[in-house]
Amino acid sequence: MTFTRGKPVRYHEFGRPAAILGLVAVFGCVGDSASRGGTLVVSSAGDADVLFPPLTALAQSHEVTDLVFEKLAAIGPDLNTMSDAGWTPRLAQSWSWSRDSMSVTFHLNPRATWHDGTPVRANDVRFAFDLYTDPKVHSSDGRDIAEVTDSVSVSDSLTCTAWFKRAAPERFYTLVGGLVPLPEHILSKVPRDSLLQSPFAHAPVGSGPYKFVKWEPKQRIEIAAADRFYLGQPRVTRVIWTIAPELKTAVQRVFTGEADFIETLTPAEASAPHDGVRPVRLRGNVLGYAVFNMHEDGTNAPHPLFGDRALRRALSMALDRKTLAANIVDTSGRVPYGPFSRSLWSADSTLRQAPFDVDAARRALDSLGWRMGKDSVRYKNGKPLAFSIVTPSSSEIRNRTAVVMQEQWRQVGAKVTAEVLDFTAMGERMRAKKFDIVIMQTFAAPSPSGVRQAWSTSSIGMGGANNPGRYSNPVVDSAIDNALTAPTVTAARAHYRVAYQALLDDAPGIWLWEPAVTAGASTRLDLATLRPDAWWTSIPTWGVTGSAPRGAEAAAKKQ
Amino acid sequence: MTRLRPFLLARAGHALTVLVVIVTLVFVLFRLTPGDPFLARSQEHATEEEHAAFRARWGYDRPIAVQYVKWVGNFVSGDFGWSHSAQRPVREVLATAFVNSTLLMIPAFVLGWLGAVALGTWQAFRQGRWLARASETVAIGVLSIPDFVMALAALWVFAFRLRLAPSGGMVDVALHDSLTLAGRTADVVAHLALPALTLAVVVMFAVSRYHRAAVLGVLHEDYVRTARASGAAESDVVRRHVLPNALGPAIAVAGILLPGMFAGGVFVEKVFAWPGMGRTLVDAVLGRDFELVQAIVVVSTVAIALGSALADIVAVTFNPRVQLDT
Amino acid sequence: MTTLLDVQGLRVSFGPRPAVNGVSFAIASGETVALVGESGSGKTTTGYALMRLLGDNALVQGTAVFEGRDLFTLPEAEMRSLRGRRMSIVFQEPATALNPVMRVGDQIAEVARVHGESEKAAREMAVAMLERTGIADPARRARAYPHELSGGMRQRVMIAMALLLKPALVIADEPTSALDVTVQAQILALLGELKRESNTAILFITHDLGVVAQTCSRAMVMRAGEIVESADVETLFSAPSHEYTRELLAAVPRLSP
Amino acid sequence: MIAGQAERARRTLGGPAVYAALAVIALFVLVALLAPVIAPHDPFAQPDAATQANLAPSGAHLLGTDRYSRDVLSRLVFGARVSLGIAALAVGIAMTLGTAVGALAGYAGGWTDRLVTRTVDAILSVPRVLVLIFIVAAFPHLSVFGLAIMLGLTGWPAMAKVVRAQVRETAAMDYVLAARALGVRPLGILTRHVLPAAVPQILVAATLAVATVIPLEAGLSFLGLGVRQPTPSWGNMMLDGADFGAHTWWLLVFPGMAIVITVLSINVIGERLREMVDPRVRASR
Repeated sequence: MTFTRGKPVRYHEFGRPAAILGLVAVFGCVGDSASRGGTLVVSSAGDADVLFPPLTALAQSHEVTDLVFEKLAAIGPDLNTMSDAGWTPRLAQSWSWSRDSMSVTFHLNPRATWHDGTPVRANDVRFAFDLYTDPKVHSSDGRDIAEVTDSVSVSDSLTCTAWFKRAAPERFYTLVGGLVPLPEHILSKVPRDSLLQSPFAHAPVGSGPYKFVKWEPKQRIEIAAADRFYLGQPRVTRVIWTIAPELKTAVQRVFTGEADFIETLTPAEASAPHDGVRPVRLRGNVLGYAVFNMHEDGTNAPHPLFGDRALRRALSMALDRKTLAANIVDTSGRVPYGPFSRSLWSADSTLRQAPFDVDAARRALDSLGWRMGKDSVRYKNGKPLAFSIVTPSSSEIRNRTAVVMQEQWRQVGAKVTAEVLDFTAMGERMRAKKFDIVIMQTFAAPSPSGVRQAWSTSSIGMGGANNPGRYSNPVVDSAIDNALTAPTVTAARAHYRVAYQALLDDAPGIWLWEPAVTAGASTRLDLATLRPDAWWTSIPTWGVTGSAPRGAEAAAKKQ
Repeated sequence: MTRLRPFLLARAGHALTVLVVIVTLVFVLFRLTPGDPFLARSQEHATEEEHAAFRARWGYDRPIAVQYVKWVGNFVSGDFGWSHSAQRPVREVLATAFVNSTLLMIPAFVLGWLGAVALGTWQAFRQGRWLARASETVAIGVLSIPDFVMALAALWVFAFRLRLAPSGGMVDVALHDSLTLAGRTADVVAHLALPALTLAVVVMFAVSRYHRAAVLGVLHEDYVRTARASGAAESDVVRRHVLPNALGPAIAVAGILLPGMFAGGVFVEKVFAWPGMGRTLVDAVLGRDFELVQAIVVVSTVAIALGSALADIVAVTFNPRVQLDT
Repeated sequence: MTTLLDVQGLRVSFGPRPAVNGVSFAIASGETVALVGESGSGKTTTGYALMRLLGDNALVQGTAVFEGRDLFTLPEAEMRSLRGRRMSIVFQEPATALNPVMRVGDQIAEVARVHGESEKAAREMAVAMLERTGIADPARRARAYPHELSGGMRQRVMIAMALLLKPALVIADEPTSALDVTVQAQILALLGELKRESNTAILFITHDLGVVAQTCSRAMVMRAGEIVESADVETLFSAPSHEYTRELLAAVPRLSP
Repeated sequence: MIAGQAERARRTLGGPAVYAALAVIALFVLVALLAPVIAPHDPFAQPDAATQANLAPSGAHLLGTDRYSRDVLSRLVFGARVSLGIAALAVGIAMTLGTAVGALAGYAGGWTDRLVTRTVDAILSVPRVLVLIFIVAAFPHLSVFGLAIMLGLTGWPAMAKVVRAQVRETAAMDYVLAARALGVRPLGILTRHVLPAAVPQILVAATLAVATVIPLEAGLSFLGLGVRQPTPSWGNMMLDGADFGAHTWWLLVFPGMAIVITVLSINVIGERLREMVDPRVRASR
């Protein structure tokens, strides 16, 4: 019935009912008509920030908003971003391109309604576009949309047209993948600079398969199947995120049977046996990489250490990324093929990479003038080979990465400090560009264009994660620009390949791991095929009774 | 209770001074530390202009003195501000955290305190016998276990191995709403059990030592002998003569301990994922959530002052001889 | 006169050395007997032993037959029903022997209450008793706390407690030595008066031979745990037979006959 | 009646228990001082993070390895250095400051005393954990050294209170008056006559302060706010090991035991010291 879900056998073993359990057993079932039949409990490490799609930053929030809101169309399983091929109709029943393909007209599903019963209308699409692209809103998706889209016009209540600015190959993906239509009748009166403070940001009204039910901060978020969803009722009737303050606690809840699904297990957790929980491989889209700061703290002078390409390459060779990846994320230890996630269509497994070779690394360091000192640290002109790695304290996976890197580099004579910073300090340091190495983690969007934000000259000064090391290489810049404007996938691929290889050779960063994430799922779950970049999008199709109903639940049903 | 009034007035004045000093100190110091709520929240894709717009929108770009005056004005008029780390009104965040903490701390404290009085009294009466001595040794042992270690052990044994209690949180998220009132109460009690008992054990052994010493002091007093000589039963002796005279230290400790638990419970809150004040404070400080931190500081300081004043008042009602020391 | 209390071979020890070593004596109903000796002679221990107020670490031997029953073999519950009702004790220090956090009226009433009187009856008895001890405005004084009363008044309260239920025996353990001389006389007079009213026997434990001469008919002299001389008061004062008694008398020059 | 009990009390806390506690502390201090000699492995070395991580205790690694394949025993040994070092430094600072302030207030009396007492009481009324969490969270770059200083700076008021009480008592003694009458200067009286009398009390307070600081440091490190990786402290080892899903009990049990045994030993010694120093405690036993 409650927390004994995980182990029905034990429940009976302790027949002498312990005080705590007995209490719930006696009172808990009185009048309890609910079974957990259609309910899915997802264990989440950390709370959502806001449930307002234009301003949602955290993955936890996206899991909710993606199920509460519906976009015009959904990307296909092949994650094609270069055209609308493979995309399936959602809010829009169909769409048609103008002859010059500079505009696309969407025909909305007439049965689509907001969860308050109001029909979804073309005006809502136009309203959402205006809101996303309003500079007062500060939506990063909005910025991308505005870059390719000029405006949205409405021809009738169910028809609207998006007008593109230029023939960017990914314009359909950028617009439709980014824009979430919003209810104009609710949001039109909210001032654009106070959207985060509006009730809507905590209790959204969407048009997706699930309607928002409640959000108890730091405890749970609950959504339930919408009354009449125009694309068919979901099998899972209720989804609840139970919020733990940190990853380990969240994982615990799945092992104790208090929750059904956790997104990430560490290799140790995944390999330890647990009743009622099975590890599930997710095709991840996560990429972890270390970024060298190319310049001296906050100035435009070259970085005293990492201004030197040979040193960057030597340090790359000293890292055993296979071991690192195996320890941190995934027993199979997947090392990236290059500066991209292998889930992208532009992925290329044939690039040249510096090998892991400690001896070669040592020789390279020797030849660069870094001589081993008595204290097992290398020196050059009296200066030690010392630097720090910065990671945010909120990311356990990156902190652990830094610990392993620190030790591996110590083996070749580098004195490395790991600085674990809270969000604030991290933000401050990134802004001021005061760091030696920072470890980044991206959840690759389906589009390979992320490489531009990460490494192109034009991204410098765009803040935060955009090219934090201020790397600038004309070869890379032009290859990326060519790829972004290439008309065909084949052409784009060739350009991306040039950019990737240039990055690998120049080593402005080290691409560390690309986990095949192992999730933990209760054996009562019947999982469908999971989308590699967003496992939660398939939740409506999951089954939650499973083959082994729990003792407690069976007891509840008998009542 | 006439002798209480001047005492309470003096106490209030004293507490107010402390409050103003602490609140001002925290306000200034916290705003001088690097960072602000914006940077704490969105480091990844934000530009300088957005940051500037944010600071202007919330007035963080103005001189600290101006911000302080404005904050005091708002606070006094009941507007506690906006919590950027929780994206909710501070009042709401604080109320939730406070209620949650109260739900955990009060039962834990009451249980622990009563246990302490019972244990301490028993130990004093059985002074020197092997069981009492053994229990005193156990007390020192238990007091040597940090609360988070004890919490981890309880979690491991009772939640993880034996599955006798849930591992954390406040309710069974899937079932809670569909239960009857009795069921919901039982659900909360079940989730409360491990963290509350852990804290209760800590409180019990911490307070029992003071209480045991106090009872020992009273036990050899002549009036206890008088009571016995007049034929009072042992239970009467304890209830009417020993306890009223011996409870002073236990009450005084309570006044200090209880407000402290609201913040000091953070370790146990962390282990059992209980969304109380301690965790809220840590999140608020890490998130540079100026308004929320200020509000927590005010509430804690007031609670602390109230706690010790209340303890004094209770002590006075128990013991007419107590001198009220302002 | 009938024998109220008959003590035979009382020995009390806390360790290897006995504090009371084979004491035997008897007290008749209504009689006032003094137990005299220096501090440490074992007289207070004797009194406490009779009330069974010594701690677990005291080893008590011998018999003490009170109203036909041996006090030392009675079950604790029966002993409790005797205390306060049939036998009671007045302590030396009224300042500490009264519970500081209880109103004195409640403390007096408690004696009646624990022996089965209703709360209300007990309260009335307490006020009446206070009045008999000569305290003015007894209803108001009953609501006072001990620290609000003078030493003499506190001792009156103690006596009120001891005599409330008209016990057959009161052990008065140096009841006046903590008081100044004028008050002493009043308290002694009060004790004598109340005793006559209820025909109570008193075992008067004291080191003050002056007090003995005023109040007692018979005296026993104790030294190092033993009774060295026992005689009626005139005999004792005129012709002390034991060396120790003579020393005691010599130490009190104003009382020489 | 009292004598026998005192005897028994001495047997409870005195004798074997105290000797055992002293032996434990001596051992741990020795281990901390000789860490590089004693530790079987480099506490930072990760021999093979892929295949040697989370190994259960065995002949090769007596207490197993952690999630990065580091030797737990070696980290425990170096952790003793960090945890005990922090405690020693923090209590040292608290003791110095507390003695200075307490002596000043107690000896000067008057408004100095009132001001100090008021301030100390106000500081003491705010839970120390609250203050520390605030400081440590607001200043994330605190080094191990900085952490120790912060623990010391928040620990002095309790010490000052003890010293002040003792100094006031002693200052009223006849021999102090006599010294004053002989024209000894205040500072001389304070250091030669008054403070020495307070030394036993200070020692007791310091011992018990150690028993407070160790769990405090461990707790902060357990919250992730204290000592940071890769430096081992007993508290952050527990944080790292608190992963029930991985079934790695040795990562939790050994540092946990180290903390509990240390604090227990110090408490036993502290209680005994207090008994020896404080006649009231002695009498009530």
